[in-house]
Amino acid sequence: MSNSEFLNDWGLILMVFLPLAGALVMLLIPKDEEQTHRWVALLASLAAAGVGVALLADFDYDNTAQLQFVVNEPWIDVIRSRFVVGLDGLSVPLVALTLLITPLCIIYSWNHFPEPRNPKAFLILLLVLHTGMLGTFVAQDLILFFVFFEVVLLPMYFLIGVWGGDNRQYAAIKFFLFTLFGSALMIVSFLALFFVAGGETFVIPELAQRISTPGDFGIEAVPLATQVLIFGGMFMGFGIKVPMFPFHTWLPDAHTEAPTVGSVILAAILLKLGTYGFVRVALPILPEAAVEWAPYIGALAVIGIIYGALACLAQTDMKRLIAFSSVSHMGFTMLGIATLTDFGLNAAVMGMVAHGLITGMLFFLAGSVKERYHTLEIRRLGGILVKAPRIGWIFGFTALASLGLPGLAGFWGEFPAILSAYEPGAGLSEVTFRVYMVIAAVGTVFAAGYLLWLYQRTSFGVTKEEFEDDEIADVEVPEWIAWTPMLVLILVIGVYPNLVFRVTDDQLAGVAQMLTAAVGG
Amino acid sequence: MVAQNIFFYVIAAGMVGAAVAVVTTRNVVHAALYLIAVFAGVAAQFIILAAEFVAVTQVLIYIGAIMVLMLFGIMLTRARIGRDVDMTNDHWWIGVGTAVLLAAVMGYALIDRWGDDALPAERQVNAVGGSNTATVSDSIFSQYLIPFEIVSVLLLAALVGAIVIARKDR
Amino acid sequence: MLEQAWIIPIIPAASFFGILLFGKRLPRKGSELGVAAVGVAFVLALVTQVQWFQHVDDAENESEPTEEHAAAVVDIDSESAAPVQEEEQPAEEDGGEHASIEPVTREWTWFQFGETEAKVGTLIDGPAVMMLIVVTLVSLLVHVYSTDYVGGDRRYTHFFAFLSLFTASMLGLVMSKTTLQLMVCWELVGVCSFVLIGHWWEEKANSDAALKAFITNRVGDVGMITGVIVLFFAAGQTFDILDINTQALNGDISHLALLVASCALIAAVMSKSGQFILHTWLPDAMAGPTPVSALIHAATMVVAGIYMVSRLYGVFWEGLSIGISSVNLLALVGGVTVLGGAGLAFVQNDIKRVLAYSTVSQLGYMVMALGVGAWTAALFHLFTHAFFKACLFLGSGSVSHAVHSFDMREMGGLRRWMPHTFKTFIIATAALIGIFPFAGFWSKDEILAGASQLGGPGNYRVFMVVGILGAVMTAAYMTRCVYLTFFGEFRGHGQPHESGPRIVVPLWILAVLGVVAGLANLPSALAPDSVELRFEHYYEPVGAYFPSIMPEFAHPEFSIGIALVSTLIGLTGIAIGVAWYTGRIGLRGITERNRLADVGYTTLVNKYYFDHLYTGVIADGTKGPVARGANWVNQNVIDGVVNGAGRLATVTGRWVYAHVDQQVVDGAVNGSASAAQGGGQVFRQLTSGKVQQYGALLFGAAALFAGVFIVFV
Amino acid sequence: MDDLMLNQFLLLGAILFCIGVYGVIARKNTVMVLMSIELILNAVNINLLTFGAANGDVAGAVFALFVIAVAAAEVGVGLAMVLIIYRNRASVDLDDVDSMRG
Amino acid sequence: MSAVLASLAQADGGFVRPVIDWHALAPELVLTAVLCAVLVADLFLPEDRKALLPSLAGLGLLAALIPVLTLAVDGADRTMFGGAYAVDNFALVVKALFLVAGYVTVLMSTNYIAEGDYAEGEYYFLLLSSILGMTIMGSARDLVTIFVALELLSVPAYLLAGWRKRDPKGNEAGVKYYLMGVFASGVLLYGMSLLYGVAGSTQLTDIGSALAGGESVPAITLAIVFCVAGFAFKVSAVPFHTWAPDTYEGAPTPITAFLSVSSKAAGFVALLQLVIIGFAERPDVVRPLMWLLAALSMTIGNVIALRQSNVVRMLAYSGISQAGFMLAPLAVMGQIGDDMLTSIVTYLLIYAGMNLGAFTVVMAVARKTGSAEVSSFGGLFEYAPSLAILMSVFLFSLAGIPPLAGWLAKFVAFRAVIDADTGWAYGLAVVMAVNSVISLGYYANIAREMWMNPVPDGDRTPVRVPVSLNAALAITVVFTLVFGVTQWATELGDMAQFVASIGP
Repeated sequence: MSNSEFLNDWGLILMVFLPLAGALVMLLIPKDEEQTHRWVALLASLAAAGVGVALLADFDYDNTAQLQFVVNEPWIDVIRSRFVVGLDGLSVPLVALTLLITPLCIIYSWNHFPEPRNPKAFLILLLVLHTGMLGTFVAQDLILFFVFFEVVLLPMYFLIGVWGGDNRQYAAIKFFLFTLFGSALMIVSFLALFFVAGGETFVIPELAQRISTPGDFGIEAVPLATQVLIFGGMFMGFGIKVPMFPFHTWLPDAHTEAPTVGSVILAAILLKLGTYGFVRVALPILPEAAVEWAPYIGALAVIGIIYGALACLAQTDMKRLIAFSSVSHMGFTMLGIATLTDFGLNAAVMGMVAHGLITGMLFFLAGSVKERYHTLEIRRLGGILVKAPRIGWIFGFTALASLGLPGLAGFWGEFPAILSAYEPGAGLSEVTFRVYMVIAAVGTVFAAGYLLWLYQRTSFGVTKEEFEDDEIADVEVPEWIAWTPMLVLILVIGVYPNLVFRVTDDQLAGVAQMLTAAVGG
Repeated sequence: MVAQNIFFYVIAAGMVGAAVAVVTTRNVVHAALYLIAVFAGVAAQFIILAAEFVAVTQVLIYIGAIMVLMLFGIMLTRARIGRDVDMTNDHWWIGVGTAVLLAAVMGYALIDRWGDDALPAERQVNAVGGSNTATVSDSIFSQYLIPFEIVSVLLLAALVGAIVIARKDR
Repeated sequence: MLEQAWIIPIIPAASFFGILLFGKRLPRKGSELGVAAVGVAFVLALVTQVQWFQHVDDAENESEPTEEHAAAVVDIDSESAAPVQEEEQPAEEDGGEHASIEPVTREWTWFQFGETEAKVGTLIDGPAVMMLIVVTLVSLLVHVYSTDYVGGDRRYTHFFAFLSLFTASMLGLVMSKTTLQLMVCWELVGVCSFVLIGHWWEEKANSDAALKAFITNRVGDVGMITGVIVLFFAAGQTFDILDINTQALNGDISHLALLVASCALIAAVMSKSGQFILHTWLPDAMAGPTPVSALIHAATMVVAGIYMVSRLYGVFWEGLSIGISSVNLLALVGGVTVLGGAGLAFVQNDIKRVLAYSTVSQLGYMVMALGVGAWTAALFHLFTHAFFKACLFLGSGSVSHAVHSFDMREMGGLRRWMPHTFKTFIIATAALIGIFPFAGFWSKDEILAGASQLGGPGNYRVFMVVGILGAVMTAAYMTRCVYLTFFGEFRGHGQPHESGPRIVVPLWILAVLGVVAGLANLPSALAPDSVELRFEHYYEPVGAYFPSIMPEFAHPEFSIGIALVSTLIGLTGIAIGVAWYTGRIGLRGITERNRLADVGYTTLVNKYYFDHLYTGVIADGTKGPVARGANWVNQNVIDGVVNGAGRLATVTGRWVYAHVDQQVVDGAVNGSASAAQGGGQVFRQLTSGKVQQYGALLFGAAALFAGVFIVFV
Repeated sequence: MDDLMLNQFLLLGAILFCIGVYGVIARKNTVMVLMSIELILNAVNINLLTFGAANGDVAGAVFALFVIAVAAAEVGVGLAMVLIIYRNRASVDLDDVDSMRG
Repeated sequence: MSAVLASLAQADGGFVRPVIDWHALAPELVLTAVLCAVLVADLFLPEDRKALLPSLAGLGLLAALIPVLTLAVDGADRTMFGGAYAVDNFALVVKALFLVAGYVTVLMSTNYIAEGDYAEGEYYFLLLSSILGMTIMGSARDLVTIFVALELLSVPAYLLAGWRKRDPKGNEAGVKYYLMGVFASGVLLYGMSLLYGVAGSTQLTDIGSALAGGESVPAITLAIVFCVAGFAFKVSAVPFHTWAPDTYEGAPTPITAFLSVSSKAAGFVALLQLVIIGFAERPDVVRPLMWLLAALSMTIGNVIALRQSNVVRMLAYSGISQAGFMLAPLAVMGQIGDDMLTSIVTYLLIYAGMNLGAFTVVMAVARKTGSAEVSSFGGLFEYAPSLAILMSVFLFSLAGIPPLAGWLAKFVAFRAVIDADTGWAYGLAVVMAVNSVISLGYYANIAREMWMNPVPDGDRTPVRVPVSLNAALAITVVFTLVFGVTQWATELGDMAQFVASIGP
C-alpha cells in the first residue's frame, strides 16, 4: 500500500530533516516574533515526532534485528561513502527517546528562556541539534554517522557558551575540544578500517562482514593488532563522549554551565551517542578487538562508577552533583557493554533510555529550582518540600528512580548490567568480571548515598531563612506538560521493562552471538 | 684551451674579489661600481661559454639598465656618497653562517655530481648554418613563445606598478 | 482465589495511587480509601486461607493412594535415622505430613533476554498464605489505629498513601514467584519504610534516621543482588524460586555456589531483619510514627528477611548444610543478635527503642531457628511475634499519645489512667516473655526445642543456651519497661488519659491474638490429633522444593523439660520485678503507721529500693556485664562503623574530587592547553619582524634541508 | 688542465650565490640588498649557461635571458619600494622595517 | 619586400613555425585583452565613472571562464610546444578556481578600493595580470614557463601588497613580501638550473624520466629541495612562512585574501606539477621533505595562531597550518595513486571558498569597527547576527566541523594519508588529528567573541554591507555549505588529472 511505501522510502529522511527544515523556516522569520518562533519550533519537532510515531507503528517488531525503512543512496562516491539510513532494534528506543525529549525541552523553555533570551537563535540551535541526534541514531554509513555525530557539537557549543552560566565560555570550549579530540582520532580509525577492509565501503554491516569473512571479499584477513589499534581510536571517540573515566572532566563543567535545556539534552541524548557508537559501530565491526579491550573498558567503567559516586559526595552544587552522577551511571552502561553478552548489551540500551529519562528529569528539576531560588548551592537550599511540595515529591521520585529503585526505570539499567558481569562473554575472564560485578553492586550503595543525601539536604528540613518569606512557585503548566511524559515513562518502563527489551533483544542477541563467534566460541 | 683557462681564472678571481667588495664595502657607490665589475666578468664568462648574445644582453641590461637604476636609487634615497660607518647590520654573522653552510652543501653536491666532466670543446649548437644566437631566437619564438609573451606583460605590469608606487601623487 | 491471589496486592496498590491523586479531596482525606482497600485485602486473604486449607486437605486425601510418592517418602523416612522422629511420629501421619502439597502458582512473562525469560507471578503456598493473613490483618488494624493516632497530621494523606503502598509491596513480596520479583518488592518495602520513617522530615534527626535505614538496607542489598545473581546462573538462568529450591535439593547446584549465595543473602537478611551488625538502623527507625513502627518495623517488613530465607530454604539448607552441621552462619548471626538485642534493650529510656531492641532480639530468635533447621518454629514465632509485638508498639503509641513523650522517665503509674492500654500491654508482654499459655510460650519453646534436638552431631545445643539466656533478659527488660511505664508515680506532666476506641480496639484484638495465636501449633503431646500442629500441618510447604524431602529434615518434638525451663526462666525474670513490686507495697504499709519512718522509709524506698532493685539487681546484674558492654560496643563500634562508613565515603569523595579530579585529571588537560600556548609564545620568535632574518631562515632552512637529505637519503 | 671543466663555472656560480646570500642577510641599506640579489641571479645565470654549453642546447641561454628580463623588472619594483619606504620613514635601513612581528 | 622577408625566412630552414591552439589559449587571451582594456579605460574614464573598472574586471574574469567551460565540455587534452604547455583537466579545474577566486577578490575590492584613495585602474590591472600569471601556471609544464608565470603572478602581488603606500605598514608588507619573494626565486632558480643541468631539458616530463631510477645523487636532492623551498615560500609553509603574517597584516585586506587563497593555490599548482610529473621517481627525497614541511606547518602555524590577537594575523597562521594539511598527502607520494592529487585539489577548492568568505566577513566588520582585532568582534551576534553566523560557518568550516565543507577537505587529506598504510603515514595522521583539535582553539575563540561577549564600545548600530560584499559572501557561503554535503568538490578534485601524469 502506498502509505507504507511512502514511509519506507521517505519516512526516515523526513523524520531526520523536518527539524532542520523548521530551523530554516525560522531563519526567515524576523527575530521579534517570538510567539511564532515558539510555535514553528514546537510544530517542527512534533512533526518529526509524528513521522517517528508513524514509523514505529509501521515497524516490524518481530524481526527487530532487521534494518527497516532502509534508504540507500549514493552520496560522496569519490570517497565511497553512501547515504544509508535505517531503523533496527537498537535504534528504535534511542530515536524514540530523542523524539520525545526535544519537544519537551521546547515546551519547557516556552516562557522562560535563559539570558540572553533570543528565542529564535535558541530554538534554531535546538532544532539543528535535533536533526543531528536523530541522524546519528539512524545512520548506517560510518561517514554519515560521523557527520551527524559531529553536527551536534556546534549547537551544543553555542547553547552552553551563549545561554550558559558564569563560567560558560570555559565549559563550552572544553566540551568542544574534548569531543573533537575524540572524533579526530575516531575518524582516523574509521579510515584505517575502511582501507583494511578493502577500501570499498563505509556501510557498517558490510564492513562487519568484510572483517569477519575477508575471504569472501578477496581481502586479506586483518591482523588482530591492527584491529585493536583501530578499536582504540574508536574507543577514544566514543569513550570521551560517554564520558568514561578519565575523559569525563568536560562533563561536570558542561553540565553545570549549560542552560537547563542544554543539560537535559546533553544528559538525555548526547551522552548516549558514545555508548550507542560502541554498540552500533565498534562491537559489530571489530568483535575480536572488542574482546581484547573489554576487560579494560570494564575496569574503567567500574572505576567510573565508584569514582563518580565519590565525586558526587564532594559536590556543593546540585547540578554538578547530578553531572557526576551521570559519570557513575554511564559506568553501569559501559560495564554492561564490556561484558559483551546479550544481557549486558540489553542492560546498556535500557540504561541509556533510563538514564536519559531520569537524569534529564533531574536536570529539569535542577533548572526549575535554580529559577526559583536563583542558586543551586546545596547548603542554601532546603525544605523544598515545604515551599514547593510538588517539586519536592517529583524530585524525590526521580532521585529514587536514579538510584536504581526496582519498579522504576533506573533499576533495569543497573541490575542486568551487574547480572551480566557475573558471566561475561566468551573469551573474557570470569574472575575479573565478577570482581567488577561486586564493585558495581557496591556502587549502587553509593548511588543511594549521594542521591538521598542530596535530597535530604535540599528537600527535607525547613526552608533556610534567606528564602523564608519569598514566594516559591510550585510546578507550573509548561513544566507539568514537559515532565509528565517523562515521569510516566520512568514508571511504566520500570514496571514493564519489556517495552524496551523486547525491541532491542533480537538485535543485541545477534551482536552477542557475533562476538561469541569471533572468539571462535 | 689553456688560454681559456687562464682567462677564466683571472676573471673569476676578479669577479669573486669584486663580489666580496660589493657586500663588504662601506661606500654605496663603490659597491655599485664593484657590482658593475662583477657583471662585466659574468659577461666575459658568457663569452667563454659561447653565449655571445646573452653576454651582450648582460652588458646592455645589467650594466646599461639595472645599474643605472641602482645608481638612481642611491641618489634618490640620498644615501651618503662616501664611507658610511655601519653598512652591515648586527646580524652579519648569521649571514656568514648561512653562506658557509650553503657553500658547503652546494660545493659537495656539485663536486660529487660533475666532479670531472669537461665542457665540450665545440660549444656552438650547430643549427643549420646558424649561430647560437640564431638558435636562441628560433627557440624563443617557437618553444618558448608563451614565456616570451608573458614576460612582456610582466614588464608592463612591473613598469606600471613601479610608477604608481613610486609616484608622488599630488 | 488461590489462582487469583494477584488481586490482593493490586487492591492496596490501586488505593495508593487513588489516595495520592485525589486523597486530599475526599472527606476523610483518603484514609477511608486505605482502610477500605486493606479491609478488602484482608477478607480476600481470609478466603485464600480457607481455600488453601481445602487445597491441603484434598492433596492429602488424594495422596493416600498415590503409593509411589508415599512409598518414596516413607523409605526416605525409614532411613532418616533421627530416633526422635521414629517414635513420636505415627506412620499414617507421615503419609499426611509428607504428601507433596503442590503450591498454586501463576506466572506471566515479564521480559526476556534472548531465550531467558524473566517471569513474574504468584506462588501461593503455606508460608505465603500465613503471611497474607499476618500482613493484611496487622496492616488493617494499624490503618484503623492511625486514623486516630496521626489524625490532623499535615501529611495525613501521604501517610495513608504510603501505608497502602507498603501493604501492596509487602503482599507482593510474600507471594513472589521469582527471586527477581522478590527483590523488587524487597526494595519497595524498603522505600516505604524510608518515606514513613522520614514522615516528619522537618527534624533532621528523622530524615537522618530514614537515610540511615535506607542506605544500611542498600548495603544488605548488595548481598541480595549478588545472591540472586549467583542463584540465577547457578540454576541455569532462572529466577524461579521453586526451580532454584528443587535444583538445590537435588544437588544440581554446586555446593560452593549455594554457600556463596546463602552467605550473600544472609547479608541481606542482616540489613533487612536488623541482625547484628547491620541492625543499627532499626532503633533509629523509631523516629517514624508509631503505627509505622508497629507495622513495618515490628510485624511485617523486618521479617521479610526471615521470610526470604524460609522461601529459599532449600538453598540455605544445602548451602550451610544445616541438617548435618552443628553451627552455621545463620544460626550464629541469630544467636549473637538474640543476646545483643536483648542486652541493649536494658539501657534505653525511650520505650519504643526498648521495643525496637526487643524486636531485634526476637528476630534473632527466628533467624537462629532457621539456622538450626527449625523452619516451622521460626515461622511460627514470626506469626505470634507479629501480633504481640505490634500490640506492644501500638500500646506504646497509645501511651505516648497520652503523655506526649516516649521517654519512660516521664511516664509511670499510667495503669490508673489507661486501663485498656495497660491490660493489653501486660498481655503482650507476657506473650513476649513467653509465659504459659500465651503465644510466645509456644513459639519460643519450639525454637528452643529445635535448637536442642535438631542438627548434626551435638545438635545446636549452644543456641538453646543462648535462647534461654535471651529469655531471661527479655523477661527482665520487659519488666523494667512495664514498671517504668505503668507502675510507680506519674513523672510526666499534664493529665494522661485513655486513648479513643480506634486505638483501643486494635489493641485488644492484637492482645487476644497474642493469647490465642499460640494455639495454632499445639504440640501433639498436649493436644488431640484434630488440633495438634495445625500450623505445621497447613503452612509447611511439603514437596520436592522443600527440605522436607531430605533425610536430615525433621521437626523438633515438644519436650516438657525445655518447656518448664523456659517458663521458669520467664518467671524468674518477672519474679525480680514482682518481688520488688510487692516489697514496695509492704513498705508502704509501714509508712502508713509511722510518719517518721514514712519520711525515712519513703526516701529510703524511693532511693534505696528503686536504686537497689533497678540499678543493683537488674542493671548491675544484667545490664552491667552484658548490656553495658554490648551498648558500648553498639554505640561506639558497630554504629560507629556504620555511620563512619558514610562519613569516610564523604571524606574520600572530597579528597578524590579536590586532589584527583580537579588537579590530576583536569590538570592534565588544562596543562596541555597551556603548553600549546607556551609553544606558540616560543615559536613567535621565528617571526621577529626583521626581513633579513626571515631571509636567513629561508636560505638556512633550504641549505639545512638539502644537507640533511643529502646525508640521510 | 687543458680544457675547461664544468665545475669551475659551477663553483664560481656557487661562490657568487653564497656571497650574494651573505649580502642580502648582512647588508643594512636596502639598495645594497638589491645589489646582492643581483649577485644571486647572476650566479644562476652562470649555472644555466654552463649547463647549456655542457648539454649542447640553448635552453640554458634562453632561460638566462628570461632571468635577466625578470631581474630587470624586479629591480624596478624593488627600487620603487625602496623609494616609498624612504619617503615614509626617511631611512632605507631594513632593520627599522619591523613594526609588525610575532 | 615581403619576398625579401620570405627569402630571409627561407635562409635558414631551422625555424619551424609553432602550431598554436587558439582555443586552448583562449582564457589567457581574454584575460590579456581585458587587462589591457582596464588599463586603457582607466586613462579615459573620468573620476566619477571609475566605478566601471571593477565591473569591467569582474566581467572580464567571468568572460575568461567561458572558454574554460567550453574546453571542459570539449574535454580533449591539448598540449603545445612539445608538452611545455598543456591544457588538461587539471589545468582547467585550477584555472576555473583562479578565475572564480579572482572574481570574488574583485567583488571584495570594489568598495574597499573605491573608498580609500588608491590608484584604481592600475589596481585592477595588476590584479588581472597576477591572475593571468596563475592561469598560465595551471598549464605550465616547463621550467621556464613555470618560472615566468611565477614571476608574473608574484611581481604584481608584491606591488599590490604595498598598495597602501601612505601607510608605513603597507610599505613594510610590500617590501617584506618583495624581498622574501626574490630570495625565494633565487633559491628556486638555482634549483631549476641544477634540474636543467641534470636533465638537459626544461620540460618536466624529461626531467621526470631523467631523475628516474637508482639512488638520488646529492645534486638532484639539492635541486629538489631548492625547488620545493621556492614554492614552499609561495604556499607559506614553515619554515618559509615568515613573510605571511606581516604581509597579510599590512596589505589591503582583499589582497590579503587574494594572497592567502589564489597565490597559495598557484604555489600548490606549481608544486604539484613539479612533484607529480618531475619528481615522481624521487619519493625517497620528496616524502620525508613533505612530511617535515607538513608537520612543521601544521603544528607551528597552529600554536602561534593560538597567540594572535589580530584576526588577519590569526588567519595568516591558520592559513599556514592549512597549508600543512594540504602538503600532507604529498608525504605519501607514490603510495596511493591518484587520490593524492584528488585530495589536494579538493582541499584547495574548499579552502578557497571558506577562507575568502572569512576574509570577506572581516572586511565587512572592519567597515564598522575599523579594526581587525579579535576584541573588535565582541558581541557581533547582537548587532549583526547574519555576519556572525556567516563568520561562524567559515571559521568552523576551517576548523573542519561537519557538515561544513572544511571537514570534507580534512577528511580527504586524512583519507589520502592513511591510505598509504605505513607507520610514517599513521604518525602524520595523528599529528593532523591533534592539530585539527588545536586549530579549533583559535577559531572558536573568535566565535566566542562574536556570540558570547558583549559589544566592546556598546555601539549596536548594524553594519551596512555593500552589495558587492554581499555577493562575495553569498558565493563563498554557498560553496562552503554545498561542498560539505555534496560530492561536487571531490568530483572536481577527482577529475583534475594530468595529461602526462607519469607518477605511479
